[in-house]
Amino acid sequence: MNALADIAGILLGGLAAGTVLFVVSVGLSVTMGLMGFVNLAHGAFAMFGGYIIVLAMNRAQYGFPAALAMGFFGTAALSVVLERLLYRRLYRAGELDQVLFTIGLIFIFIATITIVIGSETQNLQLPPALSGQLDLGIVQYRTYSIFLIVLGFLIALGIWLAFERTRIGGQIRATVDNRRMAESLGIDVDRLFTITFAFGSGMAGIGGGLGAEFLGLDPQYPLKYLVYFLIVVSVGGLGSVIGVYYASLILGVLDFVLTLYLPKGGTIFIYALTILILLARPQGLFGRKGL
Amino acid sequence: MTDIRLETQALSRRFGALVAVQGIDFKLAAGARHALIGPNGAGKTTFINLLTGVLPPTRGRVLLSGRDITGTAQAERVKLGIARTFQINRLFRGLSVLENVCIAVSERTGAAGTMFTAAGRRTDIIDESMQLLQTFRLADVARHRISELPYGRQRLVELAITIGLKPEVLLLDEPAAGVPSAESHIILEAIERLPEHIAVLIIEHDMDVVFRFAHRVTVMVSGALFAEGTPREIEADARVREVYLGQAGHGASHG
Amino acid sequence: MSAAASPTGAASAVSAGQNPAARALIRRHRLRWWEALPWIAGIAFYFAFPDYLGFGCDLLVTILFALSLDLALGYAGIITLGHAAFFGAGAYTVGMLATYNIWTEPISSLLLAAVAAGVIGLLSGLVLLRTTGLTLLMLTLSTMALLYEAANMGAAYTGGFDGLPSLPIGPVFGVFEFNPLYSNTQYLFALAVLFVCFVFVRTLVYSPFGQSLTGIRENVLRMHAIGSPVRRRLIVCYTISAALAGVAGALSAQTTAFVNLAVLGLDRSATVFIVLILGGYGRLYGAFIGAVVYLALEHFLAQIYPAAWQLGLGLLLVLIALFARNGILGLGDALARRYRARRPT
Amino acid sequence: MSRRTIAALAAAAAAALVAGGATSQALAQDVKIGLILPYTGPGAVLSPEMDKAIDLFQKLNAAQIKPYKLTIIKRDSKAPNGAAAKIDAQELLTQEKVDVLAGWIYSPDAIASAPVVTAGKRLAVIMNAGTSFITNLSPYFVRTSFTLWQSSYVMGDQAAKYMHAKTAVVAYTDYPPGKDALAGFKTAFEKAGGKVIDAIPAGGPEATPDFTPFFQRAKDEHPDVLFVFVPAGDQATAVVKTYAALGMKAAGTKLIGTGDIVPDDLLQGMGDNAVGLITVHHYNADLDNPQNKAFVAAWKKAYGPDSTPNFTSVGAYDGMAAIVHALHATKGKIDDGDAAVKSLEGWKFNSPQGPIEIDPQTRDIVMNEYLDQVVKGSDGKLHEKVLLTVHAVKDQCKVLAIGPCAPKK
Repeated sequence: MNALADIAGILLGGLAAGTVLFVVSVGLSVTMGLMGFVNLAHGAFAMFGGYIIVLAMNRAQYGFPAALAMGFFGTAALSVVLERLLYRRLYRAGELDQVLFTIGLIFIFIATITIVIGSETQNLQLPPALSGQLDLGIVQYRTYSIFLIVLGFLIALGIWLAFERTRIGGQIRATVDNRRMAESLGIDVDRLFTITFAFGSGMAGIGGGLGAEFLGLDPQYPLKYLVYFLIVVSVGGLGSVIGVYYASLILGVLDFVLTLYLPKGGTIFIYALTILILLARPQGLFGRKGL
Repeated sequence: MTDIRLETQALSRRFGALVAVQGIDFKLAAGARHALIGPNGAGKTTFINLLTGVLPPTRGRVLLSGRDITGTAQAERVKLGIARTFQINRLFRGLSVLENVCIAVSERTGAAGTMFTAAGRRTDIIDESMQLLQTFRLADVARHRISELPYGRQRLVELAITIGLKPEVLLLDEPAAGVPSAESHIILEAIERLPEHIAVLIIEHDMDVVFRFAHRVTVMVSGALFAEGTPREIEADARVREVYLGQAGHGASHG
Repeated sequence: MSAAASPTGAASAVSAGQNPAARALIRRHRLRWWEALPWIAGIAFYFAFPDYLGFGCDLLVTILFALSLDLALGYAGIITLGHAAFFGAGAYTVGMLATYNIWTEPISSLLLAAVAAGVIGLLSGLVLLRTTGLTLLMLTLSTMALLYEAANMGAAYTGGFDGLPSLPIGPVFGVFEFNPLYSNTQYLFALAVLFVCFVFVRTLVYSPFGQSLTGIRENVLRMHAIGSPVRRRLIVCYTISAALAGVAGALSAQTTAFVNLAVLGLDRSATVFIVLILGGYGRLYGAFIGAVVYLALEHFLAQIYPAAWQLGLGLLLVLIALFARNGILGLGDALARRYRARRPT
Repeated sequence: MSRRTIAALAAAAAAALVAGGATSQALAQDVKIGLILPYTGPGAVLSPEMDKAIDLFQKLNAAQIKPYKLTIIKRDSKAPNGAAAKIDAQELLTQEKVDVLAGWIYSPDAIASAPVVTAGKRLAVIMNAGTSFITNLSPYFVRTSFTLWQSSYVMGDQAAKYMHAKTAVVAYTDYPPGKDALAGFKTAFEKAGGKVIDAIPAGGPEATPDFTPFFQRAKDEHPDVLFVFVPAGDQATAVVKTYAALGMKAAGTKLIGTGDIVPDDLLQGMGDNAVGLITVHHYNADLDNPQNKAFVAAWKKAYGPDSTPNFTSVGAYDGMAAIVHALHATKGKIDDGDAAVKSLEGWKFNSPQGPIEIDPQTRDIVMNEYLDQVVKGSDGKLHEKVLLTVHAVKDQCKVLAIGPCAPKK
């Protein structure tokens, strides 16, 4: 019974952590898959959304759901502006210029947040309903983690359905598979990208807010967790929602188990595993095409 | 003279369920001028990729002058004398025309491995490259970047590079593709001026080119050999007309 | 045989010599007058700013590190965010040898560091260089992270985050001591090392080997099609680049008499990456320009207002990426080309 | 005649002017203090706190500082890789010709600067960096901040004696301060008859990990206390959150730690989760002594009612006090490093954190450690209640001469 509870605890903890990774990274995966655009600044959008959400709750006393919505739309709006004004110019540019550009964006975000809001960390004050413990029969576990897992599953399911069922989803899949073909079929790839970019950034924004409970939220955020986002995306496979979902959950649980049973240098295994997976499948676990 | 340069035996390649190339037995004699025609998706380019070692075959063998090279890597085959051009230009767009050829020549001569003498000191390589450019009438643009050339002349550079490798067997994948007809004659002349001893296999849609250039024609349909013969025979072949020339109507009208 | 004419001695030599393209190619590796400027500046700095030599050492180390990256990233097009792995390997080689009083002679230590870093470069290159693009980026990144974690686990030997204090570095040629307060010796030593490494790299990139690296960057498929052993070339290049990065790391350990985990950090990889692309990659002097501009900006903006530094840098990077493809030198080329275009009219 | 008198007058006037100039010079001798702090990078959060404290000290003690005039020259030590801090030290000494060095938030920066400090022969006051053996690296280092050995050792001792804990699990950030905290706690706790059943390295200093798995592991081991060290900052907040969220209190495991897990400036943000936590530290903003009352009051007046000084501020405040003492003791000849250091050996001072002293042997601070409990005050705000005070605590790492802490021969 106790063993069962342990396993349950591990799974719940890991899945919760993984879910945060997923919500933040899913947009990155799709946009990268679509345009092959190396957007290292994705974490900056997550941070931006996170700040909207946390500040909306702490300073303007909005409710959690309302704040999440604001985080999503606020970030999406910002991303559309940046996409139209700046990103667009670099679609045909080399990876290096894209990397340079997005690193530059990160710095701008960090500096702006530091100047406007300050370098101190922001705390997410959870609504009472979500704080504390929840009894699942076999195990008592923190309510918020369970909430995250469920929410993450619903989001994944929703995006997946949108991908498989809707016309836009179909177009996205087609474009990820073969951009030139898609364009010759008359798919407006640029418009498609703007939409997915906005949506993905919005998702990242929500992720930033949801994750603040675990990861904290301060101006250094986009750099702190960049590597994790990239690992998830590359291991999951570009443009594959399912891939990112599984990759995130696997990474979450694995990280959890390792830190639990061999806290010393557990992270080494994470990196080693990433290397092995990418060597075995350069296109990622669920990637349809090379990166 | 039946001195066979390149030969394939039951050469096959499948991609999952799709069979791209199926049991092809094919011979290319020294000095041959051989055209490979067939409708789109007949597997012509895949066939070339199997010959050059870009793809490994799922079945069958490739022989170069009687020697089995089925397992030999692409780079090795080039050293053994198989060179190709691509359907779409694959050039060093950022570099000058001369450099494009120089890089190829210094690979052939093995100079490309040397680290501590400046490329500029290898005047032998530069001279040879210039010679090539002159024979392809590219000397005047030698200094231009590829990206500054019209497509037709880029195709010429593509050819010059492959010739720079001094191949025994030359595989031309639609050399005139995408070249405005005004310029295409430059390409054809260049092809006609190729050294006789080289065995040339050319994939081509344009029947003018085929009839003007080829001594033998092989027709490939849905991955398999369909017919082979002289241009006249092929043109006369009713079945071929039906599956192929029928589609490329104007070619027939020329005959 | 008509077309594939082999070189026919004098006649063709003349014909080639006459052609401007050939002449350009023949002369490209020759020294130009302005190539002396960096070194004149380097020596002038020594006399002009005797109180800034510590900063000067930092600058020289950064240039060397960026130069090593330029070889891999700029010439061979190997996109890596993990180059600090080799910088750190070199730094720790010197650091550990010195701390445990095994070996403190600076020049031979540099060579040992180069070997150590080179070996790591070779081994990782053998495995990683089968991939490209984001996969390669992630693999290099993870390799570096792996080393970082390892160094942290072995904190008992590496000193971990606190580092290895007060490294005893032997005098250069057994004569010139490193004075902790005045970095004169360190600076001249670093300048000399940079010069040697630069000459090496310069020779390399103008050699046929370097030419073929450029070919690989420009079009891998074509290189395969002309029978180039692409992978072997990349591995060789990556190993050399790693060794040079190792020297840079070793040099930083010697000039600061200190090593800690930061030498293996993403921070350092990202910085050198920025420095190089800022200056312009694949053109030798990008490393110099980039390092000078970056460090100068950092120095002055950070003094005005800390956050201003990041903001300014960010804006600069974005502008460079948007309007000056291939860095500051790229911008220079573009302007030059425009000027040439105008001239005839 | 007249011309001569004029000349004489002029000469006299000139002389008077010169003399006047000279005397006024003597009245306000300019003393340059080189301050090395990270204004960019991860440490950027902490530096403003120290700057505030330094400014505040000068406001509050203008009288004591006279006749000297303090000029503070700030340099950014950037990311904690040592290099930048070392260059700062060099340039401050060689360009700015400063009389005193001070600052250092991160230990690696202080460690890297050590050779420069030694060669520069100037007093160098460490205002934060906490790795024990730093003061052994240069005879000119004097520390007014703390070492992790001081708070964690006392915590280990009191966990057994005051809280009667038998078993403990330690979770620490995997970098030197964390390792010191672990060593200090373990040594004292086990000496006092307790048993540390597990020590969990919980991620690095730069990124906040998800503490759930670490605490899950601790929870499953059912210790009496969970001793945690993390860098004071967002990690602290996350620790308190996770402890509450996992319901460990109910499971009978008390969360304890050094004061770093309940820094004064973050305390209010932690909410009720923090209530009841027991920690040991050398400072909290609620300390009841006249110096602290004045200090906190002045602080709130200067920087707003919601802002609070914390232990980093006090480290800087005491550092300034030390410099001013040395200044007077050396009659302004503070640029004579040896004399300056000598004047501080055994120096006593009534700091906001209570009485402190500089240990003449180690040049390290000797201070009180307070066993605090977080309580909710009548004002609805959270406060630290001192349960007991341990007086004149030395850096135990040096007392026990462990590893590099053993004084160099």
